[in-house]
Amino acid sequence: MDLRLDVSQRGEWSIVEVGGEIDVATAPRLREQLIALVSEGHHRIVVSLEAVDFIDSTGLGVLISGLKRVRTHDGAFAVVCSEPRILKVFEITGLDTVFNVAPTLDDALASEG
Amino acid sequence: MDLRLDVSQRGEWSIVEVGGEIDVATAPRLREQLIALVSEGHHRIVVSLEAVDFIDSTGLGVLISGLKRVRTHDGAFAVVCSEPRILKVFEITGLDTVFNVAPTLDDALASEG
Amino acid sequence: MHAAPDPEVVELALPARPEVVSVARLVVGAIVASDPLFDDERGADLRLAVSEACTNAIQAQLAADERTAVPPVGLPILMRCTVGVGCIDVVVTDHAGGFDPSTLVPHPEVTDPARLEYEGGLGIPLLRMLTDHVEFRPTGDGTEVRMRFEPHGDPVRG
Amino acid sequence: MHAAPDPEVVELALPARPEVVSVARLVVGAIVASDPLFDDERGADLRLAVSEACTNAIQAQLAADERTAVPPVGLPILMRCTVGVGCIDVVVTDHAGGFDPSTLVPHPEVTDPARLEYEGGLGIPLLRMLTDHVEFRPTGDGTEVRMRFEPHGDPVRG
Ligand SMILES: Nc1ncnc2c1ncn2[C@@H]1O[C@H](COP(=O)(O)OP(=O)(O)O)[C@@H](O)[C@H]1O
Ligand SMILES: Nc1ncnc2c1ncn2[C@@H]1O[C@H](COP(=O)(O)OP(=O)(O)O)[C@@H](O)[C@H]1O
Repeated sequence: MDLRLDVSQRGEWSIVEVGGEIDVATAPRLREQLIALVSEGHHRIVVSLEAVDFIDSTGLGVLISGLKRVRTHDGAFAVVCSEPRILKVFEITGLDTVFNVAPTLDDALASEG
Repeated sequence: MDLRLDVSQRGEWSIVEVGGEIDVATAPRLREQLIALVSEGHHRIVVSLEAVDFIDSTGLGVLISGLKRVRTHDGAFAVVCSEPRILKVFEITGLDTVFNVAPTLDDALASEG
Repeated sequence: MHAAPDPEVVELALPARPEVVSVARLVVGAIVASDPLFDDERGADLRLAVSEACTNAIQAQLAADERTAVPPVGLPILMRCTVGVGCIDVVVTDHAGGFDPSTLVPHPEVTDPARLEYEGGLGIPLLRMLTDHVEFRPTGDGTEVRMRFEPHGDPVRG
Repeated sequence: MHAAPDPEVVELALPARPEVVSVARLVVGAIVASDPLFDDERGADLRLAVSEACTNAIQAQLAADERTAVPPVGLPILMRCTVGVGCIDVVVTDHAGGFDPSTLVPHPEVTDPARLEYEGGLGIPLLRMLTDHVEFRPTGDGTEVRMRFEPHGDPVRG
């Protein structure tokens, strides 16, 4: 229910700022947003989780699908996350080694993705 | 569970700032605080509900008992409340006419109580 | 919990302890918040009314447990919340022996100085004011408080 | 809901809809927050593990409902939370036909590029990591996921 999505453009990066809880009920909206961006030709995507209070395996799955999609276009994908509770979910699943997880938006934008 | 009580003195007024939820589980702590103040000789009491998210009939009962206690000592009792959700509970029970409900702490302190 | 199957029913069984009334508020608050017909103010009404009903059920259960010679059985309080078309129904059930709401003596008017003698007795009046319909039904061993809430004011599309 | 009487048990019955998983998180979050032995980080573990178990139960129930020729019966998902001495037990039950967790094929290592082929399958591994003990018990018509949580790290007195 409680998911906020805010999309903006900075240079060649599309920034998706997510707020609230990413779970089985809300993850489909994030998935559709990522699909829409890629199909519109945006292949460099940053997903900011700074305003996210909760993410579950469904949310992680949507991020994996986003990463896959931009890779097929030689794009870039980065995740912004500094909140320990959320970082922990990436760490214990090992996905912190799969994603480029940056502590700030600027770090993410400066990266290769 | 979630009740915060902060007691301070301003002139002859004792100020009890309450935060959180006043219900059947937490109201006893507020009741004890008010009893303690009166028994220590503090007969002018302001209870600020500015940080209160919820109050039920148990909470209202504790405020009534506080008002009664200070009255037996010719004291004064005021309630600070500006949040419409909380004010509504006073209004529909008619207790807004029983209590001196002030919109700010300064208004309460300036009152006769 | 052998709930009658209904895709829109949420049921909560709580131990008769004052500390858990906040859990009932959380649940009913989440349910009403997800119904776009109910605005925040009406949501607060629901939370308060359901809280009053659960508080009464828990207090009656604790009193009943104290009356029994055997150790308290700790029967749970049940809250059943059904999101209907244009209304939300909440039923709170206890096994606390029941009471007759018609015998409750109304308090003096709030303007009457004698009103201050009564610190309690505000729960059921609040229930009556905050619900669109409320009914106290005796069950075999306790009470079922059936409340109906309709959206008030301007609905907020969420 | 004919809950076995126990003063420390909270039970929640939810319709099999994705939107209500957040209600299960709210309830378990409130229960763990009121236990001073569990700090915020461990509370977050509980919320996530219980959420994963409820999500699986709901998805399995929805799939089972789709398989049946008759209109979906909408059997509820049950969550039962027991605060014990030094641990919290949560059982999530569904009527979705059951499955054999030992047949789940482990995914490639996260460092393997083929790992990206799998968007799902993280729920049960997370359950195993976040619980101190987890068991998947087949019931007559579904699954009972029994989870035990102990406090980790330095307890925070609340
Ligand atoms: N579920 C219940 N079971 C038994 N008695 C009840 C129940 N609900 C209310 N009562 C009785 O009705 C009285 C009035 O309730 P209420 O208006 O909520 O005020 P209060 O709880 O402050 O007394 C209670 O004191 C109690 O004796
Ligand atoms: N309660 C359940 N009832 C039936 N099948 C289940 C249940 N829980 C899990 N499963 C099966 O186990 C699989 C793996 O679950 P999980 O690790 O949570 O990943 P995902 O749900 O993303 O597939 C599910 O796809 C489902 O087939």
